[in-house]
Amino acid sequence: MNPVNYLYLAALLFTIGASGVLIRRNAIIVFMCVELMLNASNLALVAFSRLHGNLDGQIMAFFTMVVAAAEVVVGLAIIVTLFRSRHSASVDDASLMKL
Amino acid sequence: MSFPLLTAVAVLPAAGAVATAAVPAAQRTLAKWLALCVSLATVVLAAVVLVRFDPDGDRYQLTESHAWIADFGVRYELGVDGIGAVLVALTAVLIPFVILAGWHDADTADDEKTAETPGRRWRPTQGFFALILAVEAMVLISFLATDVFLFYIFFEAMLIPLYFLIGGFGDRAHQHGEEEASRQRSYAAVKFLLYNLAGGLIMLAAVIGLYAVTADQLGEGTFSLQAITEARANGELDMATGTERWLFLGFFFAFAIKAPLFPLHTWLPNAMGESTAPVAVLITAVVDKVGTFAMLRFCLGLFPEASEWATPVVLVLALISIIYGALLAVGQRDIKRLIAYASISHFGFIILGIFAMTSQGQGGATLYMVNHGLSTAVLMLVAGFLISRRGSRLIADYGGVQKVAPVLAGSFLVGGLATLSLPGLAPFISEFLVLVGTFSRYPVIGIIAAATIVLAALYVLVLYQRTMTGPVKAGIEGMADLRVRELAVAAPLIALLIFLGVFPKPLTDIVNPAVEHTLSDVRQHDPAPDVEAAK
Amino acid sequence: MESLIGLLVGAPLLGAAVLLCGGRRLDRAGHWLGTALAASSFVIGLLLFADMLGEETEQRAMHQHLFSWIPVNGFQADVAFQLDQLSMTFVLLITGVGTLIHLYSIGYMEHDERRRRFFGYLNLFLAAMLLLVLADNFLLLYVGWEGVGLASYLLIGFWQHKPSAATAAKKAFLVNRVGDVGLSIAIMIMFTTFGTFAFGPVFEATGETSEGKLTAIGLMLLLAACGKSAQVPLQSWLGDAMEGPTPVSALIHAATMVTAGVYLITRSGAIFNAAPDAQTVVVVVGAVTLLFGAFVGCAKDDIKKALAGSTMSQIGYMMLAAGLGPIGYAFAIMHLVTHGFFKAGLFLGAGSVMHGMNDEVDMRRYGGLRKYMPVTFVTFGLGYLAIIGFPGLSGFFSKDQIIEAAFAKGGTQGWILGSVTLLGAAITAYYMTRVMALTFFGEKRWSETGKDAVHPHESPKSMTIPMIVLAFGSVFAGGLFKWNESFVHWLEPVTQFEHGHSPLSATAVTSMTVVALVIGVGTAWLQYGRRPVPAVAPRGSLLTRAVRRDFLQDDLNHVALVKPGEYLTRGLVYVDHKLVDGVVNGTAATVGGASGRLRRVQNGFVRSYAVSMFGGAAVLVAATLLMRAV
Amino acid sequence: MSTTQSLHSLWTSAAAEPDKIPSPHIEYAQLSPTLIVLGAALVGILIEAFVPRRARYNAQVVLAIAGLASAFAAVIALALDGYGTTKAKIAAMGAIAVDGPALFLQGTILLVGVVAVFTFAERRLDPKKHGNHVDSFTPQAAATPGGEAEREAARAGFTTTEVFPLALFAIAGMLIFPAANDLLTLFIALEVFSLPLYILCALARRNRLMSQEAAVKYFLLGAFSSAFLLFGIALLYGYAGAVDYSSIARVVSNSEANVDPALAGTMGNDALLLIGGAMILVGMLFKVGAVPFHMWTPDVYQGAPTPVTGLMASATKVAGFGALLRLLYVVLPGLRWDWEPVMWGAAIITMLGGAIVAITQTDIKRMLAYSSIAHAGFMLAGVIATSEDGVSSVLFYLAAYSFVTLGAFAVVTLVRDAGGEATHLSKWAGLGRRSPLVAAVFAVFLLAFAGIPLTSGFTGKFAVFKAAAESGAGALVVIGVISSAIAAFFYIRVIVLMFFQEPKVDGPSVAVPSPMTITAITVGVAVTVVLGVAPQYFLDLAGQAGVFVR
Repeated sequence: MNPVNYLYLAALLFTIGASGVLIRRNAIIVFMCVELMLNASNLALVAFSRLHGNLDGQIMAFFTMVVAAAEVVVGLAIIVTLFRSRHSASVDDASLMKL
Repeated sequence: MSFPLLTAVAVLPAAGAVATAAVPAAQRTLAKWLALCVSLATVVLAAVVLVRFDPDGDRYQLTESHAWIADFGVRYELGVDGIGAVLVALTAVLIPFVILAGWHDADTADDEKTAETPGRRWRPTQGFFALILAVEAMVLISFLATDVFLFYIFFEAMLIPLYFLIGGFGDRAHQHGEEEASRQRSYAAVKFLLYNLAGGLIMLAAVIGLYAVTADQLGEGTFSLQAITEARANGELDMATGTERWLFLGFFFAFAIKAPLFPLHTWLPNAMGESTAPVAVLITAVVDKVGTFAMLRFCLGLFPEASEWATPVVLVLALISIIYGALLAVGQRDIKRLIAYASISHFGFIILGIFAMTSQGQGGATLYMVNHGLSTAVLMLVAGFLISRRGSRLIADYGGVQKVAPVLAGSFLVGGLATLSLPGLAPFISEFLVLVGTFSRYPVIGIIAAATIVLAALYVLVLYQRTMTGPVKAGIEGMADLRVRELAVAAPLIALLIFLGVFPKPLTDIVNPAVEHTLSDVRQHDPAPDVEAAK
Repeated sequence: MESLIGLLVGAPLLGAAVLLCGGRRLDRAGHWLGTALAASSFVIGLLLFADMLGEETEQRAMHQHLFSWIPVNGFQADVAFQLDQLSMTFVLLITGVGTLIHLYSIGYMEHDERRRRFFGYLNLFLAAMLLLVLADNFLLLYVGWEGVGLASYLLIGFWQHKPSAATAAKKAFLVNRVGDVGLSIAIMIMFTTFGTFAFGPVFEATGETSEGKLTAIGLMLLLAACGKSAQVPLQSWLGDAMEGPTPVSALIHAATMVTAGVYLITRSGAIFNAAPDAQTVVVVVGAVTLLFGAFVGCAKDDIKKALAGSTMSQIGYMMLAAGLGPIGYAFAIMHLVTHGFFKAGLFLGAGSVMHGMNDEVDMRRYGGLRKYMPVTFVTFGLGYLAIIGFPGLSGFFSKDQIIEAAFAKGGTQGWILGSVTLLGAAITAYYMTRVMALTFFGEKRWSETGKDAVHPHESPKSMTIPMIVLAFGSVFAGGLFKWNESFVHWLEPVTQFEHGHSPLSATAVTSMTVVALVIGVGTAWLQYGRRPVPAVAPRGSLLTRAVRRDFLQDDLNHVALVKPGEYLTRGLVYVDHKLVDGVVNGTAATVGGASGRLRRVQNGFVRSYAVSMFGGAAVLVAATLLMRAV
Repeated sequence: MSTTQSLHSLWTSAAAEPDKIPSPHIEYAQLSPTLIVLGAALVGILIEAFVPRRARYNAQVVLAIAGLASAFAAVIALALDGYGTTKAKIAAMGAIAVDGPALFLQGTILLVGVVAVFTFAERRLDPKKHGNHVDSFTPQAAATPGGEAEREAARAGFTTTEVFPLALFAIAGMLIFPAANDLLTLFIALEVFSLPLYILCALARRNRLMSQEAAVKYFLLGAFSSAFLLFGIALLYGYAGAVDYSSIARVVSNSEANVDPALAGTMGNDALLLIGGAMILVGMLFKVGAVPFHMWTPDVYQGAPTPVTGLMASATKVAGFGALLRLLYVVLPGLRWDWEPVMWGAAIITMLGGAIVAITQTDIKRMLAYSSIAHAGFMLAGVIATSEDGVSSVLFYLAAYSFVTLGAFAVVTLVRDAGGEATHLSKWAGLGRRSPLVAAVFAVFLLAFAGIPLTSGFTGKFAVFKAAAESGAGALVVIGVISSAIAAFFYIRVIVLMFFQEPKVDGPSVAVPSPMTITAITVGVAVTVVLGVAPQYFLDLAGQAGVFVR
C-alpha cells in the first residue's frame, strides 16, 4: 500500500485538529484539537521515519509525546484556573482585552 | 594635534545646557545668567573662528576628523567654509539676544507649577534656557559638519529640544484663553515635529541610499563630503542619473520642509504663532537656516546634475513661496503669524538665490540667511515685547502704540523696514543680489520676484499702521515703553542691521570664495554681460 | 576739496542720527541743531560751488570714492560721489531751500511736542536727497531714492494719530515702491547688459548695445520717475501727501523730492537720447500730467491740494522738457529750480495762512486776508506772479523756454506739445488766480466770533523771513539764469545742449504765452474775483465732481487693485488653511481612520486570532508554492 | 532498494546487540551557559521544596542572579576562547551550534534575563499588605480571584517565588532556541521556554482575570503555532530524511531529494520542502510576533504581569529572531528565491500594520505591544538582506531593542494608582510635571523606539535599513521609513501627554522603587544612550558574530 496515504491521513488529522481549534468554544476541546494536530505530526514523523529507514522520526515522535504531556499539565492548570474564576470554560468568554 | 576649535564652539553651549539644567530650582536667576554668559562665551569662540578663517585659504578650514562609526563609514568630521562661518557667527550672535529677550518667558510657567508640586522638581526656567543652548549646540555642529551622517544626526536631533520649547513654553497671550492656548500649542509642536521628522526620515532613506551607492562604487561606503566630491571630480564616483535624482529629492524634501518652501510651509505659522517670540526667532532665524544652508552645501555639493535637473521646478516653487507668503502675510490677523508668512516669502528669496546658480544669487542667498536672521529677530522680538504688554496677538487689539511707547514703535518700524528690505539696511543688499543673480539667468522670474517688493512694503506698512499709528486704542494707554533689558536686545541688532547695510564687505569677502567653490561643484559660471559677450 | 562732498551728506545724516537717538534731553535745542547742520551743509555746498566755478568748464566734475560697498565678483557697487554741474545745481537748491524751510519750521512746529523728531526727519530727508543727487552709480542713487521715500513717509505721517495722515503716508510709500521696482529692474538690466551700473561706464557703453535694451531701461527709469514725481499713472499719492505738515509739503512735495524724477531722466540723458521711443513716452507722460495736474488744481478747494495739483502740472512741464532730449534738459532743470523757489514760497505762504487761520485749509472759508497778513500776501503774490509766468519773473523765463522747446520738437508732435504747454499755461494762470482771489481778495467768509472763530494774524519772523527770501528767488532767479543763457552753458557739459529749431519765432511764442496767461487770469477773476463766492462748494457738474476726486483715480485704484487684492488674500488664507494644510491633516486623519478600523480586527476572541493565524499560514504556504510555480 | 528490504534492515539494526550503540559525546564546556541556567533552575525547584518560606525570596533572587551572571561569564569566556569566530563548532552530536550568533544572542538574553529578574524581584512598589512585602505576582495562583483562599494567602503573606525558577527555565529554553542546530532541539527548546512563560503570564497579582485570560490566549495560540511548527518539521524531515540543519541544507542545496520514488510519483519532491519550510516559518513568525501571527501580542502583553511582559517582549524576540535567522541562513539558503518574496510581504505588513494600529491605542502596554510588532517588521527587513551585514545588523538591533523595551516596561511598573499600575494613557497626562525625571527617562525610551538619532534605536534602524538597501531592498527601506514616520506619531503623542498636558488631580503617583528596578531602568537608559552615541564597539561585536557555523 502506498505510504503516501499515511501522509494524507496525517494531513487530514492535522486539518481536523486545526478546524477544531477554529470552531470549538470549549477550551478543553480546543486544547484536545491541538493535541490532535500534534499527533497528526507524530503520524507523519513515524511514517517518514519508516520511509527513510532511520530512527530520527520515531525518536522525535516520542519527544513530541513528552512535550504534549507537559503541555497538558500546564494547559489544564491554566484552563482550570480560568474555569474556576469564570465558571465557564468557553474561550469566547475570555475576551476582556480587545482592540 | 591642534586645539579642536570647532568642536569647542559646539561643545561649549552643550555643556552650558547641561550646567543650566543642573541649576537647583531655587536659583532661577543663576540659571539665566549662566545661560547668558555661556552664549556670550560662544560668541567669543565664534569670533575666533571668523578671525582664524582665511577666506582665500582652503575650502574647508580648521578641519577635524576622527573615526566614529566605521561600520557605517561615518567619521566625526568638522570643517568650516565661508558660508558655514558666517552662519556660525549669526547663530552665536543671535542666541544671547534670544536668551535676553526670553528672560522672563519661563517664569510664569514656573510660578504656576511651584504651588502644585511640592519640592519644585519641575524647573521650567532651567529647562527653557538649557533647551535653547542645546538647540544652539546642535545647530552649530550641523553648520560645521562635513560628514553627511554627522550632519543628519544633529539635523534630526535638534527637533527634540525645539519640540519641547514650542510645546512646553508656548505664548500665553492667546485670544481664546489658557485652555485653548495649550491645545493650540501642543498641536503646533506636534505638527512641527511630525513635519520635520517625516522630512528627516525620507532623507534617512536617501542617506542610506548614498551609502549604498558609495559602498558600491568606492569599495567602502563613506559620508565624507570632501571624499565624495573628490571621487566625483576624478570620476571614481559616477552616480546613475536616476539614482542621483532620487537621492537629491530625498535630501531636498527634508531641507524644503525645514526651509520651509511652498507647499511644505504650513507648520511654520503654527510653530511661530504659538511659541514665545524668542523661540519663534530661534526657529525661523537660526534653525530654518540649516535647511537652506544644507541645500547649498549638500544638495548642490553631492548631486550637481540632479540639482541642475531640478532647478526649474525649484525656482518656480521658490517664486510661488515669495508671492504666496507675501500675500498671506497681508491677509493675516495675528502679528506673529504675519511675520511667519513674511519669513516664508523671504525663504523663497533665499532658495531662489541658491538655485539661480550665479555667484550673486548664492552670495546674496548666504547674506540673506544672515540678514533675514537679524531683521526677523528685531521684528519678532519687539513684537514679542509688545504682545507681552497687551497679552494679545491680534493686530486688531492694537492701535496708537507709537503715541505711548515711541521707542518700541520706532524699533518695530526699523525691523519692519528691514523686512521690506529698505536700502541702507542689510536685507536690501542680499535681496538685491538675489534678484540680480536670478535676473541675469532667468529674467522673467527675476522681474516677477522684484515686483513682490511692493507686497512686502504693503504687509509691513499695514501692520505698522494698524498697530502703531492712529488714535490710542483701549488697553494700550499707559503701555510702558521698552525697558533697559529690551532695549539691550533691540538696539544692538538694529545697529548691526545698519552696519551690515552700509558696509557688508567683511561678510562678502568671506562668502565669495565659498560660493565660487559651490558653483564649481555644479560646474556653473556667471553669465557674461552682453557687452562683453558681444566682444 | 573733493573730500568735502562726503560732508554734504554727512552733516544732515549726523543730525538725523543725533536727533532721533538723542532722546528727550535734546528737545530744547534739537531744532536749532538740525537747522545748523542743514545750513552747514549749504555752506559746504557754496564752498564747493565757488571751487567749481574756479575750474575750467570741462574739469568741473569732482569725484570722491569712499569705499567698496557690495563686491561680489562681477557685481561691484561702490559708495562714491560725483559732483558735477547738474548735481551742484541740486545741492544748492536742496540745501538752500532746505535750510530756509528748517528755519520756517522752527516757528511752524513750535507747539508740537515732537518737534525734535520732526527736525530729525527733515535732516534725514536732506541726507537722502543729497545722496540721491551725488551718487555716481545707480545703485547708490537707489539708496537715496528709497531714502527720500522713507523720509517722505515719516513726514507725511508725522501726525500719526490722524488715521488720514497714516494712510496717506502708507499710500505714498507704496506708490513710490511701484516706481522703485522700475528702478531696480532698470539696474538689473544694466548689470546684465553692461556688467556695471555706474554712470560713467554705462553712458559710454550705450552705443554698444541694442536700442531695444536701452528702451527697456529707459521705460523702467521712467516708471521710477513717475512714482517719485507723481506723474500719471502713479500720481495718486501726491494729493494725499498734503496731510503732512506744510513745511514738508513745501520742501519735499514741491521743491525737491518730487523733482527727483526729472533729475533721474536728465541724468540718464545718454540712455534716452539713444532710445527715442522711450523719450516719446516721457514726453507723453509729461504732457498728460501737465494737463491732469492743472485740471485738478482748478477743482480743489483745499489750498494745499490745489497747490499740489499745480506741482504735478509744473513737474509735467519739466518731464516734457526732459523728454525732448538735449534741446530740453537744460530748461527742465531751469524750470525745476525756479519752480523750487516759487512753489516753496507758495506753500510756505499757504502754511502761514493756515497758521493764522487755525489750520483751516478750505479756501472757501478764507477771503480778504490781504489786510490781515500783508507779508504773506506780498510774498505769496510774487510767487503767484512767478508761477503764472508773469513777464520778467522767474516762471516766465523758464516756462517760456519749455514751450519754445516743445514747439521745436518739430512736426505734428511739436505742434501738439506746443499747444498743450500753452493750454497748460492758461490753466495755470486760471487756477492760481482762483487761489489768489479766494484767499486774499473778496469779502471774508470767516467770523471772529462764534464757535469756530478765527483771528487771522501775521506769522512770526522765523516764518516770514524764509518766505521773503524765497520771494526774492522767485522774482529774480529766472532772469539771472536767462542772462545770456548762463544756466544753459553751466549745464551744457553734463546735459549737452542743442538749439531746437522752432517753427515759430521766440517772440511769437512769448506773445502767445502772454495771451494764454491773460485769458486764464481773466476768466478766473471774472469767476471768483468779482462775484461773491459761496462758503460751501456748489455741487457742480459731473465733470467738476470727477475732477474734485482727482478724476476718480482713487476709486479706480480701489476697484482695480484694492478690492481684488483683498479678495485674493482672503481667498489664499482660506486655501492655505483648508487645502495646503488640509492635505497634511487629511493624510493624518486617513491613517488614524485606518488604524481605528484595523484595530477592530483585534476583537479579543482567541478563535478569531487562530483564524487569522490559520489564514496566514495558508497564504504563506500557498505563496511559497506559487513562487516555485511561476 | 525496495521498501521491504529497508524495513527488514530496520528490524535487524534494531536487533543488533546493544553495546554497538555509541555513547553520545557531549562538550559540557561549550554548553555550560545553558547548563548553568538549567542547573540553577533545578536548584530553585529544590529551594521551593525545602527552604522555609521566609528565606525563599532572598535565596531565589540570589540564586537566579548568580546563575544568570555566571552563565553570562561562561558565554564571555567562550567568546574570548574564539568559539564565536574561529573555533565555532557544532556541539552535542550536532544538536547545538556554538558560534557567533549563538553566543551573541545568548549573551544578550542572559543580560536581559538578569535585568528582568531585577524587575521580578521588585517588591517596594505597593505598600505592605498585612506586614508583608508584595510583588507583582499573585500570592496563590490556584486561588480564585477575589476569593477567600486568595485573601487567606495574602494574609499569610504567601509569595509566588516559583516565578524565579520558571523564569530560569524559560531563559534556558531561549538560550537553546537560537543555538538549536536540528529541528528536534528547535522544537524542544521552543516548548521549554514557552511553557514557563504561559504560567508566568497567569500570575499577575492585580487584574488576575485579565492575567489568566492572557495566559489562556497565549497558551492556546502558542500550542496551535507549535503544532504548525511540528508538522512543518515532520514534512521537512520527510523531505530530507534528516533533522539536523547541515544535512537538510545539503539536501536542499543540491536538492538530491531522497524521497521515496513512490512519494515522488505522487507529489513534486519539493512540495514537502516548501510546505514544511513555510509551516516552520509560521511557528517562528508567531514567536517574533509578525503580522498576521501577531494577534496574541497585544492581549498577552497587556494581561501579563508587567515584568513578565518585559521579559517576553525582549528575550523572546531575541530568541525567536535568532532561530529564524539560523533557519533561513543555514537550512534554507538554497530556497532563498522561494521564501524571500513571502518574507517581503510579511515584513511590509508587519511594519505598517504595527505602526498604524498602534496610533489609536489607549493602553500604554498595548501600545508598546504594537510598537514591538512594528519593530519586528524592521528586523525582518534586516533578515531579508540575507547578507552577513544583515545578520549582524539584526543582532545589533535585537540587543539595542531588548534593553529599551525592558526599560520601558520597567518604567510602566512605576506609574501606579489605587488599582495598581495605571496603564491607561489618559492617566499619564502631566506626568512630566509631577515627576520630570521618570517622564524624561520614559521619553528617552520612546525616542529610541521612534529611532531618533543619538539613541540606540536610530543606530539599529540605520544598520538594518543599510543592510537591506545594500542587498537591493530599497523599496523595503522606503516603506520602513514611512512606517517609522507613522510610528513616530504615537510615541510623540505620549510625550505630549506627559509634558504638555496639565496633570489630572486624581492622576497616578510614581512609586519610589527599590534599587533593583532603578538598576534595571538605569541599565536600559545607559545601553540606549551608549549604543546611540558610540555604537562602534558593539557593531564590531555583532559584525564578528555575523557568521553561522554550518
